[in-house]
Amino acid sequence: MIIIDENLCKGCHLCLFMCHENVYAISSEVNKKGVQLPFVKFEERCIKCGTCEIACPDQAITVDLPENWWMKDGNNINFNPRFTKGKSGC
Amino acid sequence: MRTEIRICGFGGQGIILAGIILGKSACLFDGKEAVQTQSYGPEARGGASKCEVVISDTEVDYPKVQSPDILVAMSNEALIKYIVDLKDNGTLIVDPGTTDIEDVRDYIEEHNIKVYEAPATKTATDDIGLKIVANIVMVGSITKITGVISKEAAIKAIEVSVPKGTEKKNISAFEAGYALVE
Amino acid sequence: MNEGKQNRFLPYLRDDRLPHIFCPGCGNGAIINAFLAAMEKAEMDFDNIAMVSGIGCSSRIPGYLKCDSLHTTHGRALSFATGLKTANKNLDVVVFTGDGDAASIGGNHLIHAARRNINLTVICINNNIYGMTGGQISPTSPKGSFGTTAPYGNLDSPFKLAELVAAAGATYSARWTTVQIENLVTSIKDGLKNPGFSFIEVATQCPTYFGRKNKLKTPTAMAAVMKANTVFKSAADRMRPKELEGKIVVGEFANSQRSEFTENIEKLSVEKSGNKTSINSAYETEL
Amino acid sequence: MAIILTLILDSQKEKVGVKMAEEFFIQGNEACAKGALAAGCRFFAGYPITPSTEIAETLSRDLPKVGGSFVQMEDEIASAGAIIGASWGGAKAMTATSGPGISLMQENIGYAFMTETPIVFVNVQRGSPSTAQPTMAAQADMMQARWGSHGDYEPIALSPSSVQEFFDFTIKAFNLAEEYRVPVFVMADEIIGHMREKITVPENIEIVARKRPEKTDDYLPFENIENGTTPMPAFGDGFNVHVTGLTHDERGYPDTNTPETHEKLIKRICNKVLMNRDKICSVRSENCEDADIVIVSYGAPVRSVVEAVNKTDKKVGYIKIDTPWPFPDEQIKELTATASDVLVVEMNLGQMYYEVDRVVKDKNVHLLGKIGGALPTPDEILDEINKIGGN
Repeated sequence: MIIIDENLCKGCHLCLFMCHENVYAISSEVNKKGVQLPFVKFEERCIKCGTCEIACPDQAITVDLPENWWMKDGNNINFNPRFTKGKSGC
Repeated sequence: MRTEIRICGFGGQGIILAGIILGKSACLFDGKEAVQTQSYGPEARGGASKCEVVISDTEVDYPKVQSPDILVAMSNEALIKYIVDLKDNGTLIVDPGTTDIEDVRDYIEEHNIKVYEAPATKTATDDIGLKIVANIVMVGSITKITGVISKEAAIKAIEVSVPKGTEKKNISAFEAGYALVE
Repeated sequence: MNEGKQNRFLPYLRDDRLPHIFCPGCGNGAIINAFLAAMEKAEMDFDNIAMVSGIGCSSRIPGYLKCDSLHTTHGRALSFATGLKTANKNLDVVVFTGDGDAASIGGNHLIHAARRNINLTVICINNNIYGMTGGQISPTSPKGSFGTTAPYGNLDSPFKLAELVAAAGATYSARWTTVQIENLVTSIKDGLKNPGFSFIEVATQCPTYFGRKNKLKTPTAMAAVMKANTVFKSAADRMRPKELEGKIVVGEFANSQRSEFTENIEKLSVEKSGNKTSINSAYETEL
Repeated sequence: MAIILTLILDSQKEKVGVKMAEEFFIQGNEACAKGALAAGCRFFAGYPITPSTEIAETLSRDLPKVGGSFVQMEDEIASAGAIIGASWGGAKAMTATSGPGISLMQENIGYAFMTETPIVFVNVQRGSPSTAQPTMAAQADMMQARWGSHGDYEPIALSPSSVQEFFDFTIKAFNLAEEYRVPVFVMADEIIGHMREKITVPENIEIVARKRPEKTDDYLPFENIENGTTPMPAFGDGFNVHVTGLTHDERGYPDTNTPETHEKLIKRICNKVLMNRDKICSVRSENCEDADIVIVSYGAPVRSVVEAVNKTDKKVGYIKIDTPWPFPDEQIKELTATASDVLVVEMNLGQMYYEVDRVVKDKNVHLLGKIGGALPTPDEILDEINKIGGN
């Protein structure tokens, strides 16, 4: 499942450019912020590489798939630099 | 009483250290007050060097020397330049090896200056075997001639002011300087 | 939105400040992601990160990250970082800077920090233009490119930053673009792990100013040009200067080891006082 | 104090009795460095410049002996940056320079005021403007300490008149910096910096340590406490503080377009100094009670003033300003109450003169402003007194 956060997306469409498998397309309508949002048109093409997620400048894309290329083995749930002091409340 | 001392010569003679020793002796070991100042030229070595010390029984306010009671000249250039500031009846100590007293003879007579000759450089070279301790030899002579600091204080100050391991040589330089004049 | 399926990078951002001020398609946001991904790869502790930046679009990045951050004066980030790292060498100090910030007004600090080989990780976001002040040419603007202060085309030749910093003595120096995002992540990871001065130049797009002035109005158009002009260092080494004109050479320019600045200070402290350099001593009442 | 005594002893190689160990014959700049160490300074960043260099030289030798760090930076701008960085890193930090160096540091000085960073700047003033007289004294940077950086802020500055005061005031500068979370200037001059005098190191020196904030959910690093100082965390303490020179709210987040935010912030930064004037300002005076003429001075010229006042048979008193900034308005007003004339003696063409003039509106204010590098002599001051007249 690929989620696009409408509140964060600014409509740069770099996801379309960066995706090697052409998963995304641009919607023909503009939302209330005046952004032409991208949408996932061909999710079946997705190879779970996670490039769009990391390349999205606005942290608007979440690829909810376990095996991203940059993940370590066995650490497949959450991206996680450690918070040893637990200070940040997340 | 306020005594103003000016020591001058050329850079590298240890003029500044001589002044520091005078100041240190007076205020750390003789129970007096002292301020030492110096002039800074742009050149580090070879240029004119001047060091001034004010020694007083009470607090020293104005820290600079205006007209010294005691002028110590270790170069001829400095002697000619600074003699004119010397107080009437003041004390002039020169190193005859590096100065020519005849150049300022007129001033000395006009102003009734007491002149002492302390061949510090020659004594340092011949007696101690170290030309660089000429300044300490001069401190010995100044101590003896002027009595502005005590001999004991001077020795203590030298001990703590010179590089470690050279104390002995420096003390004997001081003693040699002290013995130079009657 | 699906519950619990929040973007992976958001927990590290000050969510009360989002969305950030960067223009649509600006590379800064992607570089934040790349940095966080690199931290993951380097197995680093986010709690131990302190960020320093100067002035410019890229220098706003630390303000969006949930860590101690020092947003300083124009060009001076590296000098602040030098003080911070020296005062507490246990911190992982990361500097975000731009091309104008690092190479123009802060050029001297850049080469001297590299010379000292102080353990900082510098991520220099090079968009070839002054974005925050509205599109003036920068010391990395290509010759002939247009900016509001170069209406007839830039007359000067640009700095090659990664090469410059490598020559100044950095133990790690690399250049990537936002298009090679995987390589960028790996490179930042290597920089973070390198116990010395690490410099990662990221060529990025500024569609708003550089793009508009240079007939590349959309982020994707800029990204496409950047991708087309990228040459890997290994290939570039075999190319003639003429062929390399207008190209972006990517790869590593330095990766070696030599003694580090704060380590040397600590060594001296141990030698002279018997103790490591004191940390947080300002809070101590007894000295 | 053991550390400091050891360091001074070490540099002087003094092997004297216990009683004597508390007294030293050292240079002003050296005394400043020792004072910094005594105050808890553990980070120094600087760039060589006459006549302040001995401070850097002394600290480069002594800081490693107490676990401190000395860094010679690439320039003065970097030095100012480094000490601000070090202060946020949890160290008491300082730099020492002279006029041209302070000019370069001004932008970062403004940053330090805006971010409320406790640091100490020592300015051993020399002939100016520009390169001018590197080895001669002046007091021509007084307004630079007040208004040097852009914007509104209230600096604290201390002017020593003796080697002992250079030691004491450096300690005081660190204490004030920590107490009010502000940069503090020590405005010395070449004469005080380079002369040697006896100093006495007291057995107990009061040191103000930085207050660490408590870890609560509602901690605000730039909290709007009336006339008060918000405790300051160090980076790495886990407060995730964002420090910026932009106009910021109490959390430290930039908010550059709201007029109220800026007004509140800047007024608070100014007020924490202004509202505590009584505690910060310090003057020393003599014979002012029934004086016809009061001489106002600070720094090295005070020494000549004292001598002149002791010599004259007229009713002349003097005020020595320890803290040129914030200017001691009330004290000056009070102490000049009986006088008809006020004479300001300073080594510039009139800087603090205008401050005095502002404060004592109804009196004749005269200036003996001497430039060129030489200290005004007691005779020159006596001449001036005679010119003014009085009984």
